Amino acid sequence: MKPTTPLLKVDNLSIELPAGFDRKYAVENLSYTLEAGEILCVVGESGSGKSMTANAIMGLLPSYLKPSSGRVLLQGRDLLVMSEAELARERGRTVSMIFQEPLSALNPLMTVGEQIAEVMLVHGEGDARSRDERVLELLDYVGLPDPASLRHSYPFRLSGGQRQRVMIAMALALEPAMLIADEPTTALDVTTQAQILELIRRIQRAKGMGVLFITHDFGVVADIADKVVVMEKGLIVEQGTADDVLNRPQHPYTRRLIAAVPHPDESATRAEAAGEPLLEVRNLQKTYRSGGGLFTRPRIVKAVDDVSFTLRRGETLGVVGESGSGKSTLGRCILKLTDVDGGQIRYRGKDLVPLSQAAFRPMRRHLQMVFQDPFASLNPRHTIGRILTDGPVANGVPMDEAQKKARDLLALVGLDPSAYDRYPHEFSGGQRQRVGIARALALDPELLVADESVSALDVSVQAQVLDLMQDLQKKLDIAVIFITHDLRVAAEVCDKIAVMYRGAIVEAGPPAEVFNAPRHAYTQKLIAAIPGRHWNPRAAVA
Amino acid sequence: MSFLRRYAQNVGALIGLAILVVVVLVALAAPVLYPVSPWQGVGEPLLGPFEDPAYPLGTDLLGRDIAAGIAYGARVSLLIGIISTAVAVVIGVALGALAGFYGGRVDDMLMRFTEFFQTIPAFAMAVVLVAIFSPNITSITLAIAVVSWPPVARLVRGEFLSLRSREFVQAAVVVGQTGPRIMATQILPNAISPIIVTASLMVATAILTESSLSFLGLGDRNMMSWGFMIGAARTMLREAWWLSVFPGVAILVTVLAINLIGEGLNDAMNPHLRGRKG
Amino acid sequence: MKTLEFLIQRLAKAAFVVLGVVILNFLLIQLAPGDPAAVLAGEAGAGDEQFIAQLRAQFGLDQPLYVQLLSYLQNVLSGDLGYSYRNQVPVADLIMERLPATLLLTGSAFLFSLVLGIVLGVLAAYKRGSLGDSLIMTGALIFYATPLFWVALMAVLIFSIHLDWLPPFDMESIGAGYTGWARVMDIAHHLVLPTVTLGLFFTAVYTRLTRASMLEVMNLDFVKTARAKGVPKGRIIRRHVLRNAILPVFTFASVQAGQLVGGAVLTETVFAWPGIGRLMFDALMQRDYPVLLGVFLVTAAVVVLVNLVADLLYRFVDPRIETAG
Amino acid sequence: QEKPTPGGTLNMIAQPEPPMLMVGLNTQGPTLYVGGQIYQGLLSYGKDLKVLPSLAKAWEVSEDGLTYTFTIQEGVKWHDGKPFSAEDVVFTADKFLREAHPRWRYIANTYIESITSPSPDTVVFKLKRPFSAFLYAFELSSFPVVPKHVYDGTDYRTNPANQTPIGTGPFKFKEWKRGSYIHLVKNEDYWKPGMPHLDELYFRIVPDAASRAVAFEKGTVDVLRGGDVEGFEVRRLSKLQGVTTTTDGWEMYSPLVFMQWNMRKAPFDNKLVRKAIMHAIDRDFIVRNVWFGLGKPAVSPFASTTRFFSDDVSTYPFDLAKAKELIAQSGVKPQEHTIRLMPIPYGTQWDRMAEYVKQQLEQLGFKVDIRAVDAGGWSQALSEWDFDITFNFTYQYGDPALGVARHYLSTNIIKGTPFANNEGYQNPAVDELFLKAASAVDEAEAKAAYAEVQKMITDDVALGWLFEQRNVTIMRDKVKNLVRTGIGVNESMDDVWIAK
Ligand SMILES: Nc1ncnc2c1ncn2[C@@H]1O[C@H](COP(=O)(O)OP(=O)(O)OP(=O)(O)O)[C@@H](O)[C@H]1O
Ligand SMILES: Nc1ncnc2c1ncn2[C@@H]1O[C@H](COP(=O)(O)OP(=O)(O)OP(=O)(O)O)[C@@H](O)[C@H]1O
Ligand SMILES: [Mg+2]
Ligand SMILES: [Mg+2]
Repeated sequence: MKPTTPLLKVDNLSIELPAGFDRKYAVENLSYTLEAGEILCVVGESGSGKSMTANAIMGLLPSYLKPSSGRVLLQGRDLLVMSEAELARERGRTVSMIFQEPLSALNPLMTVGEQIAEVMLVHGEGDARSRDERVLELLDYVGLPDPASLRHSYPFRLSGGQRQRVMIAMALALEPAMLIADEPTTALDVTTQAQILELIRRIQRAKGMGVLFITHDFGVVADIADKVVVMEKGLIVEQGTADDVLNRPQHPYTRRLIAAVPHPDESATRAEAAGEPLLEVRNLQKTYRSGGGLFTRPRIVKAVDDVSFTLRRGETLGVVGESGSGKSTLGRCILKLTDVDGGQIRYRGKDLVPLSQAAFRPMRRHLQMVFQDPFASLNPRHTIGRILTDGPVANGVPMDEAQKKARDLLALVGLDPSAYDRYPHEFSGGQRQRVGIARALALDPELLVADESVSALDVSVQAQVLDLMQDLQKKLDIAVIFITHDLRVAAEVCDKIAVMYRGAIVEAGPPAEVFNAPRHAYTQKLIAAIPGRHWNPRAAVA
Repeated sequence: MSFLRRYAQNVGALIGLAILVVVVLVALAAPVLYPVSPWQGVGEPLLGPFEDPAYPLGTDLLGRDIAAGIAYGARVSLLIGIISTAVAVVIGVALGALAGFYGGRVDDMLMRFTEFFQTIPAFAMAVVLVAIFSPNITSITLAIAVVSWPPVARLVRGEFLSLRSREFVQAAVVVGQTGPRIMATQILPNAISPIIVTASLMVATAILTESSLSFLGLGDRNMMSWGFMIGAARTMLREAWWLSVFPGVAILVTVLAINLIGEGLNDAMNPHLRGRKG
Repeated sequence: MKTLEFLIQRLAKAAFVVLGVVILNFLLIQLAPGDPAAVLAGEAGAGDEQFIAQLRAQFGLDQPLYVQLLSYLQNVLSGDLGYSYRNQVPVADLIMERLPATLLLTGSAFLFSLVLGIVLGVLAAYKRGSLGDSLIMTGALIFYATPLFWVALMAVLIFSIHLDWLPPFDMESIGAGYTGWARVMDIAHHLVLPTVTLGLFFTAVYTRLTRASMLEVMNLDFVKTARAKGVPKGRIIRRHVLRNAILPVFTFASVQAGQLVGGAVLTETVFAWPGIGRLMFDALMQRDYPVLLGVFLVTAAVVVLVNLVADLLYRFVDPRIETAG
Repeated sequence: QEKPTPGGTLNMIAQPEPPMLMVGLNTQGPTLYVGGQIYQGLLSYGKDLKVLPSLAKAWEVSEDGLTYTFTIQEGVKWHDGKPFSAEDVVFTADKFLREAHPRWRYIANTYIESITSPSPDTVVFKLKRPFSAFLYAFELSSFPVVPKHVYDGTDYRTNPANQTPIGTGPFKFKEWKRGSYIHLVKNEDYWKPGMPHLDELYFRIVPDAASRAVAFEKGTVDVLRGGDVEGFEVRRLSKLQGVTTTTDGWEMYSPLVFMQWNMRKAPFDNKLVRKAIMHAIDRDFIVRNVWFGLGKPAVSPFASTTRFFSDDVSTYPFDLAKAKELIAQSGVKPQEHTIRLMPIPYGTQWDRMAEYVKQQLEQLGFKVDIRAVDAGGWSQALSEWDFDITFNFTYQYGDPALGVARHYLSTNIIKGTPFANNEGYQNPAVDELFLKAASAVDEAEAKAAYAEVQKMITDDVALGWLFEQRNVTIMRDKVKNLVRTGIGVNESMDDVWIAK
């Protein structure tokens, strides 16, 4: 029997932004409903207002942001008119929330058990004994090992996935009717993400909860959503059942987003690059040692363990693997940003390992890098022009020549010439990443290491940047080492894929081979965990 | 510029700036306002404030004009405050930058060295330095600088440590810039705002330290300073309160103003802290 | 185990730092003009060359510098801080006689300023934007900008002379012969003014720091989590914000502990407090170098020790430390 | 005279804290103040500088002025119970002070032929030549009698007994809490019957001058010695109810303050410049405004309170015009000279005086740079003759031969001490006259020579005499009999009592 009042009804909600922001409303005229037992996914690009709605429901907006109109009805009662004390009573009891960053969302100085028990404590639920029992029960329920000892642990001892499980346990403590999850898996590895998604879905089914799930990943939507709300710049552009929105998107914005979802092109085969090897890595070793003292053994991490591969001109090698598998370290070793413990890195036959920094510096121009974070990789105090000319000038190119080159590069990466005199903060993430690429190209490199170069970007922007990179690579015949944790992306752009696991390359080969016939157990697990594998976005927008 | 606008939104910071401007003007205009040396007795000894309109803040026991002393004292306080801070900042930035950028053994060595200085109480050290090199404006300025650089070094080291692993610094390495160049052009400009904020507060502290030194009789005897005026008159607090109250207020107001400015700079330079003020 | 190892490492480091301080100071003092023997001769009311030569030989000042340094270090390592030139008593005795007074003064000023500073800072942060906040922060700003000696003078003028509530100087009523509890109360009574005077500046520092730290922590994600759990505001402040916010204040305070001794030079002068701050100043003025070096050595040792204790405490309060090392 | 009430505690201030209480090794003011209650001199001197008995009850000088015979008191015991005897005096004179006391060493080596003790209660000094001031060399600061059984054969300076002094005085050492107080208690075995009246003495250490005034005001201490508080406080405190003040008790020392300049250097090598400076300084102003009237402008190198003072000297009244004229005559271009003025680091009044002198010298056109130094720097610079101009003062010690001559004798131009002829003054006639006066057996002869000397020195302006200090002792009315002799509060306080 369907209840007459929906679990959650957001009715015409608008939240005004203070003066001086890029737009007037953070969210405008939002309306949607969530029924018990349903998962409603809110998708959209960064800044589209997804978190804002969630925070408005929980009454967690910063003090200077106030909903200017509308109602948020939870089981028929308007949350927006409740006092802080009344709201506090509802939070955790009728509606709970979990957040994106599992580390910072837990109090570092309280044990996880205490933090879970606190929910019950502040709502006057049970006595100390019963709460303890409930904590154990919850920890067990969310699939954490050894609850009896784990509850005395501090959050920093837990892995990201475990912390997120603790958050979920906390949210479930009082069996609320509704759960809000704000990008709960974005910070996690794909394999962990798959487990957490599975957990949420399981609980939701078992308890008949309503879940408001915020994500920017259509793959995740495809895996769990019953209903979907698509947001753009504070407005809802499309909503409907998951099937409708995913497979028959109507609004152009939705279509564009879906088209940009990376998806391995399983049919395409690529020509083997031939010719002289540009870079040969042989038995590379890199071990981090940290801590350790008189009585304790140091923490030893074999970040790169006996890695070998060959790269030719114009070739793209995808390096994939989960967090901590040593991908970045490999990239850093090749660029001599860190010392190497053993092995060889032969560039055009010359071993780079024994070179001193000073001896290597003149060679740096051939080996360049595109960084992950478009915000952090550009010096905020320098103009784009300065950023682009610094490299050539450091390599002895005269200033005027470097400037001319910089302007050419701006055109090459599709930026306006006026960008030359502007500062990084005046650009969007995608534009900044173009600057980053231009900087790497300014020195006419032969090898480019791209470490998670598109991970921080929204899918639509990510697609554009990937296109640009592929374009330029063909044009300039550069070899690329493309580091990513997203197999889908790697499969889309690379000629070869190397899967790293605990510092070693466990499997390598052309994308189709790796995808369709993974040999190593780890690769198999990785591929199984890709969200939305059974959904083909290409078909949806075809 | 949005920095100026942000700064201007802070009422306290504006008041501080206004006060400091007045103090600076008084310091600059001292020789015009009071052409006779502030050491020269000009009136009856020990005139109270407003007893003689020519000496609105009164005179001391040698008949010297307190108002003139305060005007000239502003020069000394500001001079010592600014120069000692500048020297301390230069030392601190140099050592902190080297330690933070190169890390490892260089860092260890420099930080140990810094620790030596931090383990000795700053004021005690300043007293010893000034006494040993006999009090004059140079030794006082240097002594204050020598005891105030360690916090700067630590701050800069921290900044450099975190900035050097930032991607834009890595990018500079990758394009082949040399270490010193990276430090100077990539990292330093990004570490400058906490340095400026700290420096502004150090000026305030330096003024206090100078006055404390003077109070202990370790001031420059040829320079009229506020601390000296208080130190010289402290035993007469009950007979001639104006001798120590006016310079005391001058120190308080100036240091307060500089602190307000420092806070204003801090808020304006670190936008992420905005919205904190009630 | 880990704590023991940490302790040993830190003690070694502490010893190294103290040794460094000793050498640094020793060399520094050599730069001073003014020969201790000449000063003593002058002080003795007269003096001729023979007298001064006698003194020089007695103090070993006729030895080359490195010999003096080595023999000083040797003595220090064997626990001997030397003889006071001026007082002709072992430096260690002089310092030990004075150290408790300074520890009492700085210790109580430290506690006073820390407790009051944290309470005020928490109040201000809790009532951010209110009149109370403004009053607290204005007060903090003013005490932050007022010279210590000036506060001392004013405090004596008001509380001792005009109101006659508190004794203006000395550590206890001399010759009163109090014992036991009466003596404790007597000392406590004498302690009030110096403590408050010395502590006010630091109170201002800690107030500001606590408030800033509280506000920073209030912006952190886990506070939002706590709110999302339905934890009431008071409890959030107490259980979540305070503990996290106070750690940096403690760290800062422990690093700053040494600065209190610097402030003690002034406070002890004004309040006739028989501590080592005063001893240091007198020793400096009289070129009584063994005493000066001894005071610095002891101060450095105390500071290093305070930092060490703070670090140890930190390890108990903050569970993250152990692995971070 | 009232009848003394026995008992009670007297609270005083020791400022600055003395390094030790052993008067034989240290003759600083506070050492004498505290140590004077423990140790005693052989003689003492009245306010009129009449010689008084102390540990010697009688003395005799031979006709030729070459033999001095002292008879010592009977029944005197050291604080450790050992009897005091003439042997102790011989040891003190011949061994201890000869080694440890520069002033006595000079006298002993210059004048004394032998010191003997023919019987247990007599000591005989035989001189090589007559020395008219000899009887004035036996006061506490010049001749504290020390126990032979404690010191003989030891290294005097490192003898542990220095920390627990043993004397013959009315009070015994009890406790010294450094930085806090020194506690002396009644000597029950004191040799004057029925004395001392007081039970206990406390000497407080209060480093801050303002606090010392408060201490007196609040009754924490009963006595302020000259110099314990600043001049203007003296004025205020002496007006309080139940407070008595006196300037007596400094006759033996009569400190005289002067500017000391380095006559080896320009412009002070020029007599006209020195005269000009003397005219440029208003000594009345200094006494009135810097020292709050606690002094008397000086006209001669001899204090007006002493026996051989003469006012028939060259005087230098305040006259800026005259001063400028003299400068013009001297041919010195003042703007070419930067004079380093080094104040003696004894407190704020000395600093104010330096500022005043600077101001006056600048009016003559000199550039003046005040070099602040601490006690160490001051005595070093002075001892090494590395100074331009500074302040200094001298104690007269009852006789010019003891207190005054040392600053002017060319034989006393010795490096290494701040209290000699550091200015570098040389005048053979002056040397001769001082010598003549010192060995004169006839007082009139001495007087004539000293009058001549004063005339010569003032005309040469060897030093810039400023004023005679008038130190004020401030005490509560209830403190009786405190200042009785010419050495004031350094005198044994055996007869001091407190009215109930
Ligand atoms: N604390 C805040 N103060 C002011 N404006 C804010 C604040 N938080 C977000 N905004 C603005 O509100 C709008 C919506 O932000 P919101 O955080 O809801 O986006 P989002 O869709 O969750 O993005 P993301 O995927 O990056 O988390 C943005 O324009 C953002 O700039
Ligand atoms: N500077 C360092 N010191 C010590 N250990 C390090 C350091 N940098 C990385 N590591 C460790 O080396 C291992 C590999 O790290 P790396 O950054 O190469 O992984 P990654 O594959 O790039 O991971 P992510 O996807 O999270 O970027 C990890 O276990 C990491 O903890
Ligand atoms: Mg969000
Ligand atoms: Mg990485």
